[in-house]
Amino acid sequence: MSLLRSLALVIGLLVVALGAGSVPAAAQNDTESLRPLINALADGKYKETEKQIGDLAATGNPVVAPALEALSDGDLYFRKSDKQVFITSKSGEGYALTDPLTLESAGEAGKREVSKIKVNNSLRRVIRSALGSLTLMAADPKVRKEAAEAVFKAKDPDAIEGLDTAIAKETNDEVRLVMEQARAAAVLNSDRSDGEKLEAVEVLSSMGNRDALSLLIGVRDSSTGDLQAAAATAVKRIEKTLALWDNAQNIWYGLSLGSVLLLAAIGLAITFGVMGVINMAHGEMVMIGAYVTFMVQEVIRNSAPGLFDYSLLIALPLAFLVSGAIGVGIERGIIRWLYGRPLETLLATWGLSLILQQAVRSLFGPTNREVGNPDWMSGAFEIGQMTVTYNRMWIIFFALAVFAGLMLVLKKTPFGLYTRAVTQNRRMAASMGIRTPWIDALTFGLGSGIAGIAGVALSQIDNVSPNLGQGYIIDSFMVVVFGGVGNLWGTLVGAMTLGVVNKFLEPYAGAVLGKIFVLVFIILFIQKRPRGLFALKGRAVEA
Amino acid sequence: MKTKLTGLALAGLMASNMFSGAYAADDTIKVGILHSLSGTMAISETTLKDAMLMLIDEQNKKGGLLGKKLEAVVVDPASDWPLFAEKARELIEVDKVSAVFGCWTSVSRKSVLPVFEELNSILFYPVQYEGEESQRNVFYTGAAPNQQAIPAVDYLMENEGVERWVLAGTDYVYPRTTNKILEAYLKAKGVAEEDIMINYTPFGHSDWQTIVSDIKAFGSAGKKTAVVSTINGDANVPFYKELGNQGIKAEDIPVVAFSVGEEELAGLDTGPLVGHLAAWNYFESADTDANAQFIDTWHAFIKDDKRVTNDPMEAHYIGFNMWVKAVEKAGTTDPDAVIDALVGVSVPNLTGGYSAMMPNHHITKPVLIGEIQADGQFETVWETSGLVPGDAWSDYLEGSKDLISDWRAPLSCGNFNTATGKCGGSGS
Amino acid sequence: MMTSFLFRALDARAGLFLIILLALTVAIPASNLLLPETSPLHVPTYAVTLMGKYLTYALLALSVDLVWGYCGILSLGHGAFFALGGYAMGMYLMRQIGSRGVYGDPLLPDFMVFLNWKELPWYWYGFDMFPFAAIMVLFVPGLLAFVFGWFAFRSRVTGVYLSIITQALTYALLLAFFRNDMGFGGNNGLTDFKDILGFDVQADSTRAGLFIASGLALALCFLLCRALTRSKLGKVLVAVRDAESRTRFLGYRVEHYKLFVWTISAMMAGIAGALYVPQVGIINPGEFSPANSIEVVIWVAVGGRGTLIGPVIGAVLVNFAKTWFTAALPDIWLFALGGLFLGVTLFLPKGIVGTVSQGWSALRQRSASAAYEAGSDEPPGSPDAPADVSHKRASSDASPQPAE
Amino acid sequence: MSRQTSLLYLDGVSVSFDGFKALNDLSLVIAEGEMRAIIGPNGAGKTTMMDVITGKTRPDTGEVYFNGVVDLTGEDEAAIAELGIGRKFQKPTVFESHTVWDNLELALKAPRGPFATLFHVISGGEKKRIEDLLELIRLGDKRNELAANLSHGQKQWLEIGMLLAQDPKLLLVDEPAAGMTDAETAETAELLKDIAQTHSVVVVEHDMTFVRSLGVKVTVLHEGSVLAEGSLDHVSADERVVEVYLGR
Repeated sequence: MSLLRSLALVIGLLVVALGAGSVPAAAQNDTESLRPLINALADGKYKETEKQIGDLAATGNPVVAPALEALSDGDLYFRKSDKQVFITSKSGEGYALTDPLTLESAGEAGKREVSKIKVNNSLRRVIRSALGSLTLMAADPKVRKEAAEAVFKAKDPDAIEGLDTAIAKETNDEVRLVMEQARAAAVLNSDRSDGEKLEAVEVLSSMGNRDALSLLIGVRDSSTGDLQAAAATAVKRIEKTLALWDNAQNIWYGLSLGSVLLLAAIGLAITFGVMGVINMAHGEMVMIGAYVTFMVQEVIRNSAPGLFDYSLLIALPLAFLVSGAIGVGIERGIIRWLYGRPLETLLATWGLSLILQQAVRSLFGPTNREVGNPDWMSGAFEIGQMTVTYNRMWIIFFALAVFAGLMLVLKKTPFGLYTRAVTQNRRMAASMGIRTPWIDALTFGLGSGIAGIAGVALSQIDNVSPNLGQGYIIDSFMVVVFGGVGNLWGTLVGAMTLGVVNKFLEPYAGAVLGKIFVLVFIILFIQKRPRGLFALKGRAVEA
Repeated sequence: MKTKLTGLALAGLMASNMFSGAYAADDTIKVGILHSLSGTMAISETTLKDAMLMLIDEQNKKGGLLGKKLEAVVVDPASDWPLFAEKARELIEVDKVSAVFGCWTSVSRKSVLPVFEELNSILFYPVQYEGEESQRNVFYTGAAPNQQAIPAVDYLMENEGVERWVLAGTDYVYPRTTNKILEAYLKAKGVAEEDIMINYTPFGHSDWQTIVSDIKAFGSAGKKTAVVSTINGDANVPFYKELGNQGIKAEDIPVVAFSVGEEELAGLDTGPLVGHLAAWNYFESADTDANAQFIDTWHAFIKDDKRVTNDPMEAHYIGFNMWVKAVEKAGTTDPDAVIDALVGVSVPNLTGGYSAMMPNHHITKPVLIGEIQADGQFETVWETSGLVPGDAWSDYLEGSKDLISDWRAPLSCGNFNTATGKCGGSGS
Repeated sequence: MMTSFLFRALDARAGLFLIILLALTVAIPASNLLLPETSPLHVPTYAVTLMGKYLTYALLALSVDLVWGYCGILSLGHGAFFALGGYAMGMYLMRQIGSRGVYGDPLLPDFMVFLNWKELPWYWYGFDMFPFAAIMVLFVPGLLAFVFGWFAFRSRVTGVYLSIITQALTYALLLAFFRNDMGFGGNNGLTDFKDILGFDVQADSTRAGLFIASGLALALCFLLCRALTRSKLGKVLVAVRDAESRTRFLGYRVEHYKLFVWTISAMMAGIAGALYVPQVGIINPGEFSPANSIEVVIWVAVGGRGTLIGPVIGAVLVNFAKTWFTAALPDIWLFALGGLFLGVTLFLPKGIVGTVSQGWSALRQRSASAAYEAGSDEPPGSPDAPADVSHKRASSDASPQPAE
Repeated sequence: MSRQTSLLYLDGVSVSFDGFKALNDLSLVIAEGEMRAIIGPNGAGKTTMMDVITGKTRPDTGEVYFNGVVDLTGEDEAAIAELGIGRKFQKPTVFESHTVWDNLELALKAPRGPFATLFHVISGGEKKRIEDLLELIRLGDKRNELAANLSHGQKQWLEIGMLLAQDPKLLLVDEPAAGMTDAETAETAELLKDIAQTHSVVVVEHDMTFVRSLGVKVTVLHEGSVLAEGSLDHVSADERVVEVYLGR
């Protein structure tokens, strides 16, 4: 990702350079005059590096931007022999060198010939603000916006003039707004007049997010008179809106937690809810799904890195098939001997879950396996003052899609019809020519397969380790039972209810107590409705 | 009746098993390895078992110890704390091991403590812990709070100008104590009560949305904010994933962790986490010959070039070498002799210096602060100029500020009260 | 009345079991204390403690079997009562440490000192007295079971719903006891005990004493369960297990019966926990973990549900296997244990004792019917001395599984 | 007949499950010592009516009184059984893992509390009573058999025996002849008539021959309410009854 961004930046800069290239010779000279400044980076500790970055930024020449970007990413090295600084990228055993100013290739170097120029957080911060001021005039509005955001965070009074120029030239409204906000932040941090600061407070007040709040609180606590009053009013206003948004955020978090619970529980709603098998190995089916995702990504990483963004889509059917096949195997090998003895399925599947955990541990090792997030599962976007992370959002959609798909299969396909027939009246179904053993095996396979695809989704937010399944099994049973055994809608509503309740309790009670309260709530709720949320009524209950 | 027969057969089987250990060969020196290979802690502890096997293997290649081969006895306490005590007893009483290397969680150590005391054996404990303990039979090769937490906070204060602190941890004794110490320390440094937020989560917590957004909110009060994380192993991956996704950058709100090492990062895409920090006494990236050799040996032993090394492995490396040296010095594996011989032993560590065993059974270590890199390694950005001796009793806790520990004669006391001049805590 | 109640409990089979149990209870500590270590019959202290632990597990399994095997209440949360009993004992042992803790505080346990607690929380009062702690061992699990059961059985929560809320109960307690703010030592729990009733917990003689206490407790509770299950109350329980609503229509208040046996069972589990703690030397919230409770159910199933000897044998066998496997096959022992569970389920559906006694009575029936045909025998058993319930259950293939 | 003088009094009872009206404004009165047969097609509400009387199902509306004064809608199954209403189920439900003897002993009228049963020792009188019942239901030689091993008809009889052991004032008997041979059916009818000498009985039955052999007043249920009442001949002549039974 950062590679992509730096590439965009480089292209943007090249465009700037070309656009400004009316006097190429002079530019060339300018560029070369920067070289000593850049090579100076090879020497010195963090404190000195910080100064050197300041010097580079002070030139105001965008040509130094790629070098700074590389420094921030840890790609800037110097050659030990002559202390020349290069942008590097891995190439075989050594590094490919790029000239930091001309961006032309400068040959290769072995691992031991070059040395990295170290950076730490505070340096990265300095670089970010330096880059911000340097790229305010870039051609790509995206780069300009990012630059303005960086300047906003830096709150550097020296950037005000640059911002003024940039704002005057800016054609894109969105970018200009960000620039104005950045200017306001810088003004508040400067020793400009209170009048100007009051305007700045106004700008930030309408910005209305946490960043603005953070700045305004600073102003409120350090100023006097009108300015303080204005800041205080703005702070109050923002806090009020944020409090409202907090509720929306809690609901969102609750739905997100609920969707995770739903994914974890929905396979169990079939194997346990519909078939009555107390399936303690359910969690392991989820775990196997996650490991399938790991395997798929491993293959992709080694042989087709370009497909990485599609890895989850490839993993989904595979996880379904692998977990489903294992499920069918379990049903044929073990469960089918135990129908009519539901409690013994508990014993057998518990044994099975131990075996599966150990098998995965022996095969893949006990440590966490890395399952990466594709680009579209990473990061977040904002709705108003609410942060929505992509992975959570996709998981909510995915959980609902799985639920809908499953409903469709059970209600609209012959297989679903047979399944319902068999679970309701096995003998009758058999006498009508339905091959009940196959339906049993396939239903169990379906439940396990769905657990497998849940594993694909959970691999995106949790550890992929042999313990993955154990973390979800109890919650899954709670959800199915709370919703009402045998009712898929109950599972959906149950999962979402528990998720939202949990997330509303958490800010007040803390994560631990919140969870305890949810459990107590389940216990009490079952007293009120001994057969769950969506209980079957009437004579059917006795059947 | 059959039941009777079953019962008798069972008893017989049991007895035969119990005794079998006693007849084992006597021409080896046995070393017990007490790390969970299954259950929740297997994820961290299995690596240490392998590291120990490697160290023992290497020592045997060098000709063993006192002319005998070393023999590893591996048991699986299965992340079940009472089972740790049972297995420790089995190792010492049945297998007659000379020393035990093991435990990870505080509770497992607490569980085996009385056993080691009763049967007078030796335990090497390789993990950073909360301190407040010094036992004659235990040697603490991991970091005490003053070797990890306090330097990390100092670093953040001085180099990053942090003024507002989130102390986030898993709700158990190590984070609780560490945070207590840090809270006292921060207040002593003039940090106001409202600038400290303390948050605890259950083990294996996986839904971090609320807490991360709380941290974000806490961080928007106009002061530079940092998170000090004592979140336990397993919960870290989802925590960091959430941090990355919610866009908390190290440049804005750095997170410094005490339980996140190379092993934990191996399960993560560290791209979005670059710049977050960890405080340890060893990083795999340490640029020394001893470390390069250690890593090569490890890769050869485990037959996987991608496996990382981490701080507790180094602690076992140091502890094992100390034990070897002490046994050679004492000329016997007799626990009393070895315990006495251990104090003062100094062996090279992997970061280019020497670590020595202190009279309080803690060791001297350098403290390193590292930043997470995109390749899953840490880059040392700061380190103590010298070695820091482990302090068993924190100076920042009321109950323990007067206590010291010195197991040398004549004091020979783990909780000597300097105020009252008596051994046995602060009360009597 | 009481004597006849207890007398009823004894028949040849139960008597034999008790004799073996009591013999072991005496012989093992005696061999440990009296025989020299070189003697081939010497039982090492390690083994005494280990077997003492098995006995407490057996008692816990017995308590689960009483509600599950005889009343059809599948508890997936009995570990909670066990742990509560254990905590009550642990609190007593903590208070006994007195000023011998590392901080030497005469009143506060170490973990409170180091978390800067200033005074003892009110619920720790009284635990310095053994009789009080002993009462609490029964009272706390009993009260929790009573309250929980009173609500659950009155609301007619049955089957998996009940099982899952028992699991929720123990899970909630697990989380609660994890919290350091609760004042029970958080995840570390209570440990580093010094002495019990004035005896050093690490002394061989104390360990032998605890072993004997565990054996006696198991024997007594076995007798009690035996008496309960063979009384008319026991018949009502089995009736409830097999056809709950039919029992109601006969006029029995099923919820009272369930509550009664549930509370007794919880108290037995509490005793088991109290005896367990001084022998293993630690009690911590891990004991509340739902997985532990599920394991107890598995011990019962392996041994034979609905028989009283079964759970004892199951608990000892499975835990022995665990001890053995974790040392002999540390890397793959879960395969062995998981395989054992699978094997028992598939091939010994009635558990070990159930299968054995089924085979036994089939054999006896064959010889009995041969004798009957010869016209020399009356049908076995008579109404005055009804044969063992479990025995009969096991002897019939058609015996229905209780509705879950 | 007024509520006060009746043994069982149902007035305006309605029950619905998820919109389906199982009972619809049902009214029924049974007098002390009366034997009543209730017939009706499947789904007429016979079993639901039994459920309402025995406390298993709470009516949505309506009154149910026993002995003229006791409001049954406020009581649970156990209390109602203790009041003296015994019920035999459609599908014979006996305690299969108990012996015939134990089944009867459990049903025998005696204190029902847990502590009473815990210390209960069977008395001579109780033994005699059980012996008598065994005689009556002709299972004397099966006393030590497990109930699970009985034939279907024997289970029906055992359940009737258990009903009698309870010594209730009112017996609710749901399809006692189901699954019996003709001879068994006739014997069952005789048995019920014997019982009716000393108890009030409500019999629900499909088998018209059986109902005829009882020779008692008949109530016809249809769609949850009473369609007709009177002697069997009387109701058989009712056009609506004929239509309900045959008209579909």
